[in-house]
Amino acid sequence: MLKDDKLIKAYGDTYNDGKIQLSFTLPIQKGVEAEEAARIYCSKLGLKDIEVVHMKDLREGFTFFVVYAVADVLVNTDKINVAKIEAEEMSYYEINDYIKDKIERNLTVVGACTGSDAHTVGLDAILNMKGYDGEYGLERYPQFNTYNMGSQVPNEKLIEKAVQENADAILISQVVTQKNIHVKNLTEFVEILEAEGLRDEFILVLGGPRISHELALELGFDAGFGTGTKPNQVASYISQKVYEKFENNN
Amino acid sequence: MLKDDKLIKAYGDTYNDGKIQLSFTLPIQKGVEAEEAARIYCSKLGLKDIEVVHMKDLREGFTFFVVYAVADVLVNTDKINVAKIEAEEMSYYEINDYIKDKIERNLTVVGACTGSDAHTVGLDAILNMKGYDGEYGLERYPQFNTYNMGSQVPNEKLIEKAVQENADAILISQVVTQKNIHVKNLTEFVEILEAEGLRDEFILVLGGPRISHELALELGFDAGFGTGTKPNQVASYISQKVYEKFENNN
Amino acid sequence: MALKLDLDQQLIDSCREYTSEIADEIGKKISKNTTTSVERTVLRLLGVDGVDQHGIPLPNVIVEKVKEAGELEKGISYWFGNALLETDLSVQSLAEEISKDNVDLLNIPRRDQKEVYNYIYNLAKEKAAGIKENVEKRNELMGKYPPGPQPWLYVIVATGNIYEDVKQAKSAARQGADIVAVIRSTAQSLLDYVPYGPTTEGFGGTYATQANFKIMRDALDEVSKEEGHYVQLVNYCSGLAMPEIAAMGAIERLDMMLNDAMYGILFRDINMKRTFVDQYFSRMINAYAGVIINTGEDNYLTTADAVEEAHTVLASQFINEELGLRTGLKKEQLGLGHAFEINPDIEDSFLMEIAQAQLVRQVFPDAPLKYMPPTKYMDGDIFKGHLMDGMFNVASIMTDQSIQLLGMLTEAIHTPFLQDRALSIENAKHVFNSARALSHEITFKADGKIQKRADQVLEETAEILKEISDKGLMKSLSEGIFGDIKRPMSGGKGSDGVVKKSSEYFNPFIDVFKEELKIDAEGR
Amino acid sequence: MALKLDLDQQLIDSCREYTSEIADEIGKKISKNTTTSVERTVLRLLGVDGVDQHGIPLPNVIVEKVKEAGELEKGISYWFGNALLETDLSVQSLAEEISKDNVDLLNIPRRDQKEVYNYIYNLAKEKAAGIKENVEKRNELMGKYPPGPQPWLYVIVATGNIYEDVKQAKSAARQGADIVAVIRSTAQSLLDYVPYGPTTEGFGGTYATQANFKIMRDALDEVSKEEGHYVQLVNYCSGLAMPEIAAMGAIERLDMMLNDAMYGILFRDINMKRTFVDQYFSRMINAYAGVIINTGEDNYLTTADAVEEAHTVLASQFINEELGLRTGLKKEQLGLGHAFEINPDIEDSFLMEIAQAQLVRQVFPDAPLKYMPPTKYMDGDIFKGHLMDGMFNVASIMTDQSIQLLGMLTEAIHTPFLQDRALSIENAKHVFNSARALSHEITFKADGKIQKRADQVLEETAEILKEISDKGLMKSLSEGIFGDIKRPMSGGKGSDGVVKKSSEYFNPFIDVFKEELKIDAEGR
Ligand code: B12
Ligand code: B12
Ligand SMILES: Cc1ncc(COP(=O)(O)O)c(C=O)c1O
Ligand SMILES: Cc1ncc(COP(=O)(O)O)c(C=O)c1O
Repeated sequence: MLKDDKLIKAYGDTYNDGKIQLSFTLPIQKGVEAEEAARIYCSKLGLKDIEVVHMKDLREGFTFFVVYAVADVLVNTDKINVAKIEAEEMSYYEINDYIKDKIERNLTVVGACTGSDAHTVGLDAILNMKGYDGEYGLERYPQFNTYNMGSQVPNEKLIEKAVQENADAILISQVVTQKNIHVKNLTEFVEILEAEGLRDEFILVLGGPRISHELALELGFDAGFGTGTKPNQVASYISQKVYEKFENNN
Repeated sequence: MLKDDKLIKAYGDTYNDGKIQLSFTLPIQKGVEAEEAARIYCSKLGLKDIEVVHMKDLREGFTFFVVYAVADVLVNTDKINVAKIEAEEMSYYEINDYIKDKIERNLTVVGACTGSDAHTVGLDAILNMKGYDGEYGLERYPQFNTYNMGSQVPNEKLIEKAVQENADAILISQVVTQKNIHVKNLTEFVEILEAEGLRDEFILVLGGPRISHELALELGFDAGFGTGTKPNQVASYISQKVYEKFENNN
Repeated sequence: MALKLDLDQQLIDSCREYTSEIADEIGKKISKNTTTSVERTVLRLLGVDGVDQHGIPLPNVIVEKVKEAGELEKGISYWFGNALLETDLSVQSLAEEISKDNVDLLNIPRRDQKEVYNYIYNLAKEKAAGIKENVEKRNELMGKYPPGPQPWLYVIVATGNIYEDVKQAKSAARQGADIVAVIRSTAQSLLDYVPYGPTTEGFGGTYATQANFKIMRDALDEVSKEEGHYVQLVNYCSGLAMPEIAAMGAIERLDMMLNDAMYGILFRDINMKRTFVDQYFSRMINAYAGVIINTGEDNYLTTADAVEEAHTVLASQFINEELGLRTGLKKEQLGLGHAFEINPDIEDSFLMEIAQAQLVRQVFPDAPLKYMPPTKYMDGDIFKGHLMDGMFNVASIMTDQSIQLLGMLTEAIHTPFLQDRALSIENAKHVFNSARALSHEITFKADGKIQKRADQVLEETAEILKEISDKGLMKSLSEGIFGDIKRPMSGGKGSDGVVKKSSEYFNPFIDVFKEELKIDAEGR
Repeated sequence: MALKLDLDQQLIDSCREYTSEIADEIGKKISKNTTTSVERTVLRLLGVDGVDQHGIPLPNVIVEKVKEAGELEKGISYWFGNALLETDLSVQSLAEEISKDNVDLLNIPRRDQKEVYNYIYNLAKEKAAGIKENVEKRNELMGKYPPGPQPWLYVIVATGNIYEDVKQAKSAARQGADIVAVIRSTAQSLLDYVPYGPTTEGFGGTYATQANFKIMRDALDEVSKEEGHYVQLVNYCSGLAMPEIAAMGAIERLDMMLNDAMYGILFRDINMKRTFVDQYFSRMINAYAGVIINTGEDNYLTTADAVEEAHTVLASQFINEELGLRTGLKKEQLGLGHAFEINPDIEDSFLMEIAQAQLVRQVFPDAPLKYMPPTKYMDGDIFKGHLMDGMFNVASIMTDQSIQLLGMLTEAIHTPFLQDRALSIENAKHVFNSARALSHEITFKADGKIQKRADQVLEETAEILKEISDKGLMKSLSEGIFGDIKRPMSGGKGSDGVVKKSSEYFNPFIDVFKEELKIDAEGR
């Protein structure tokens, strides 16, 4: 098969051999039956050439498995459609100039870790002076008025603050995703905004290590930023989005 | 759900949450499309709640992924049917006594690493004096005549020797399984025996780290021994099997 | 323990002098005040348990009544003791009657202070004897089912459901874990009471309740016996109910407690005075109950940089040590915390980790140091994560650490799966076994990077402790001396629970514990 | 390199004395014989390439003809040189004409020995100059695109298909691999010729052919340039075609070669004399081509126990060193091999690994030691496997190893997947970077386990070398001194290729190399 084929599969050591690695635990006592159970479990996923290469007794009736197998399904790379943030990445200086030249006023952003989330490091990385990975945070930008409300902020309080400061954008960080708590929390946030007729007042930006742009859109946000986001990427997005809104309104 | 339920799934931290870990490489440039490709690939396996937690650029157009997901399929533990070696495990002394008492003659075994396989350590572990994991090898058993032909033995030569020594059992070790070379090799072995009408003359025992009893049966062997096999397990099996044959013939 | 670093002992001594001054300041604050939680703890130690018809714990109900009446400054012991004498009810019955408003503590005849004190002091002695039995029981079990060699393997369970936790804990214990910590539902620190009964719906962890303590203790005792290996149980003695949890732990024979002098202030924005008073009494209970405390310096490094702020960890350990010793904790009970959190992409970062770990080891030779794993630089690459945990284990065995909180390869992804924990135990056992004697085999070069780094951290520590002792700890905290976090001196949660003691105040347990722990007038 | 062990230098010196005696015995055998493969190599070095109509390589065709005529004892150089002079054909045309039976080497006029010698000697000098150009090119590239610091990251590719290998090699090189070895199709050692052309169907590896060498060299040169980091290429200079492969490597600018004095005897049952003669000439070529050789002591530990047989590894290294130096290899070209193969379940096994690695490091301070990863105790638990590879990397950086053959987490399962190799590179980079200066920071306790273990191994090594020097190496090998393997003195494969030299024998390349490498009469 050719390398530039559009139909791809996993690659172990031969093009499209489909080789993948799995590990999981089954609630079954270690033994030949357990090994067979692992094989059946994998075969129900449509896997082929299943090799249970390791079994470990975790006691209390649990067994851990490492498996190699062939996943004989294809991805058509021509048909991958993924929403992307439509903003050109600019530098600190470019962004400030852009806002000065095109929007001609300061932008205001309000950010928080909402609900019971107390992981402030990610939000701080975007908002605080210090910034992240060599990039200044939004507080440092002369063209941004930045309000960082910190951790465990109730949705209502955040909205109140955004209204009060006449914010252009609301930034939410969600790190804890256990039992999909973030989905619940974020859905509620958008519902309140909509109920109050405020949804279109703000650009809604979501961030966190388990957040994708896709998910953010699904939840009714305008953009989502994941692991490794740098402040200038967020600032680029917000300023271009505000300008776009401004253009549309004129 | 109850712990003693017969329908099981993977267990992460909640009974039957179905959580599994995967890793694989796709021939696609790292980026959001690649991440989506990984997600599509997993969803084609029927996986749910797919989280691509890590992506690494392997260069040359390859990306490595670590994924957690939910495998929402069930294994019915009541319906697991797995062939097991039907022999009671005996100790060195018990085996020798068993042969002396019940079979009343020495048993003869011939072993080899066949084809191009040069991995003798596993076969030696079973056959040589020294043995394995605290258990003596078959050479040490007074009731066994043991011939270890070593590595890279052609199938024909092994059969020749077995006939010559009037062996009770033929032991084959296969360690290299790349491109299923072992399957080819072992199938050929059984075909030769059958063609020569010798199949029922010998107990055929297969061993190696990627060998299961199941596979051995499929390939026409009488028993298969995998990782961690001890010599006494093999000796127990052979002696009981010979006795069974002997009984059947009388 | 091998002395591998040549440290300036004078500098270490002056660190302890500064810390002593710091502790003197705090001591004054502590001695003048009590808190609602301390008073609730007295009730718990006397035997009050259960909740009222609204689900509010009886200790809260009773203390609140007295507090509302503005009479808590005398101490709950007087009021409750008086009522016991007056009503002749059992401790628990009295508590229940009070909650049902059948007895009004403030509106019954008031006996003489002295008489009540004597009565309640004897009752306290009796109750304390019960705790001592637990200590003896622990010693007996530890003798019969000896725990493994140090570093001990410490794992967490965090399902939120005590019954699910039990499965995971037993599985880990049977695989060789020495210590199981039940992670608490997030921000339980902020609850000004202790939830009641067995619980199954925690968030990111399971509520610390007395029933949950008991369920887990029983499960681990069962495994300890079957595996011939005593498994220690840990929970969080932190937050607004800190001393109450100490009492519950003493009663249910927990073996270790996360218990830090400043964690609540810094990481939960709890009022300073409240925290210092609470930690004092809670530690005294832990001291008496033979519990090893685990301090929380690792938390500093989740926000601050581990290279730049290394000295704040050591400074905080000195403070935790001094405040701890003043509550009667023995050196062997001071599980001072630190962590392997330097950015591993820094060249020779491992050498800096070794420097820090060995420095701490030598400065606190008798402390059962608790070493926390890499978390900050863990990402979704579970294979690299497993390796980092391995390096952490190497650092530990190289520097004679005592309590090893095992890192999880999935740290950046989810709370531990059963298999993650199993792999971590395997990792630690592998490294510890194959390099068991490593720390005894090596010494560090006199002018090497490790020695220099340790010297530097020690010097910076002395400087900062001097600064704190000059300024006072409370003021320093308000200026953000630790973990980059600033806390107002009189702000924070729970300040309304701080009550100035009247001259008649007494707390019989403090007296009993002081006697038994032989704490002298200066609090040492 | 830090001297951490206090070793008995006298013992080391006597090891070298014994080895010198051992080498004298072998030297005598070598000087009396040539082999078909040595003669084929002469042809290759002169420029003969290609195959005949049956696909048989021309060097084989030509040497076979002379051998069949019983005239190889004079050396192929005479016959081929004579024909060149007589026919006036180019080297390659002559070779082709011979293969087509248009020229019969033995049935053309025979010129004077002296005249032919002079002619062919000059031709050899010219060809040697070509090899020198490769050395200069390598030096230039290494200067321009400097390789990383040692330990160098050495990875293998093993798909069996040279084009698939190229992808994997480039991917690894771009991730930071310093060295790429193309694993050879299994048992190529036993082929008494070198396959021809690009190949895509190897078994467990890819055939070593000149075309494959070139394809991979070009690919790596491309990456070296793009990444600014010279990537070294390795293949196997082993087996019945050992010297021919050395010649091909010299021509295609390979940088390293697996090339052991005894591997073929022990692990491929190749005749002893054949092996010793072949390794001599092959090493001379490697020496001249600036190639680092990798010896194969790691192989011993795949069958023998790494604790019990540690001294045989060191003894074999001494022998490989001495035989190597006598062929003109510089100490800096002696990549002596050893391995991290002690059962990790043994308490303090890691200390024993450190002892061995440091011992070897100090005994051979200038050698670019090649350290092989754990393989024997790897199983299907890839997570534990990754950790073991990490411990191996720690051992390496702690003891200043030079060439690190990266372990793969899937060692027990399959030949490396692309991702396995990537994880191994990540593992090594992580450990090496974070503990870069570790070896300079630590010393070992004078009477510690590490020191004692090293002393013990060194003592046992001296004993066994004495025994071998008394008995002779060939006899010792026949008795199973290494790797538990016994080989009959005159048995083994390829013995029919050994030819006693006549007094008129000459090999112009040996003379050229001896001059240039300044090898004196005694072969040092
Ligand atoms: C540090 C830390 C803590 C610290 C937090 C200190 C603080 N002030 O933030 C402390 C110790 C307090 C803590 C506590 C807990 N933690 Co915690 N913690 C972590 C840890 C180790 C690192 C997180 C971090 O700081 N990452 C660094 C930052 C820079 O990365 P980031 O958050 O991804 O941010 C980047 C992007 O995502 C993005 N981004 C993030 N937010 C935003 C917002 C916007 C608007 C934008 C544009 C971008 C953006 O940009 C940032 C820069 O690139 C992680 C594990 C790990 N290694 O990831 C666990 C982790 C997140 N914690 C976890 C848990 C469960 C807890 C607790 C609930 C445990 C407990 N029971 O007590 C508590 C409670 C916390 C709470 N109520 O929320 C789990 C979450 C599991 C899950 N998926 O749900 C993790 C994954 C650990 C684990 N495996 O169990 N934790
Ligand atoms: C040692 C070793 C070698 C040694 C072998 C020395 C020798 N004399 O045996 C040397 C260095 C020579 C070698 C060479 C090669 N090896 Co190798 N080798 C290994 C290694 C590291 C260990 C194998 C071993 O000894 N295991 C210990 C024994 C005791 O275990 P065991 O074989 O499983 O045996 C037990 C059971 O399986 C069972 N058993 C086994 N046989 C039998 C027979 C009977 C009758 C019974 C009843 C039971 C039984 O009982 C035994 C005791 O419990 C493995 C990797 C690994 N860690 O497993 C690679 C490995 C097996 N080798 C591999 C390869 C590819 C090769 C080469 C082809 C590489 C090359 N291109 O040159 C060569 C060629 C070998 C050949 N022609 O066969 C691959 C195989 C991949 C695959 N699945 O196909 C492996 C997995 C490494 C890898 N990841 O690439 N190898
Ligand atoms: C000393 C201490 N107490 C308590 C906690 C966490 O408990 P909570 O979330 O209830 O504050 C920690 C967390 O690491 C800690 O170190
Ligand atoms: C020195 C040496 N040569 C050659 C080989 C393998 O090559 P072959 O399989 O062709 O013998 C090895 C294997 O490790 C080796 O160490």
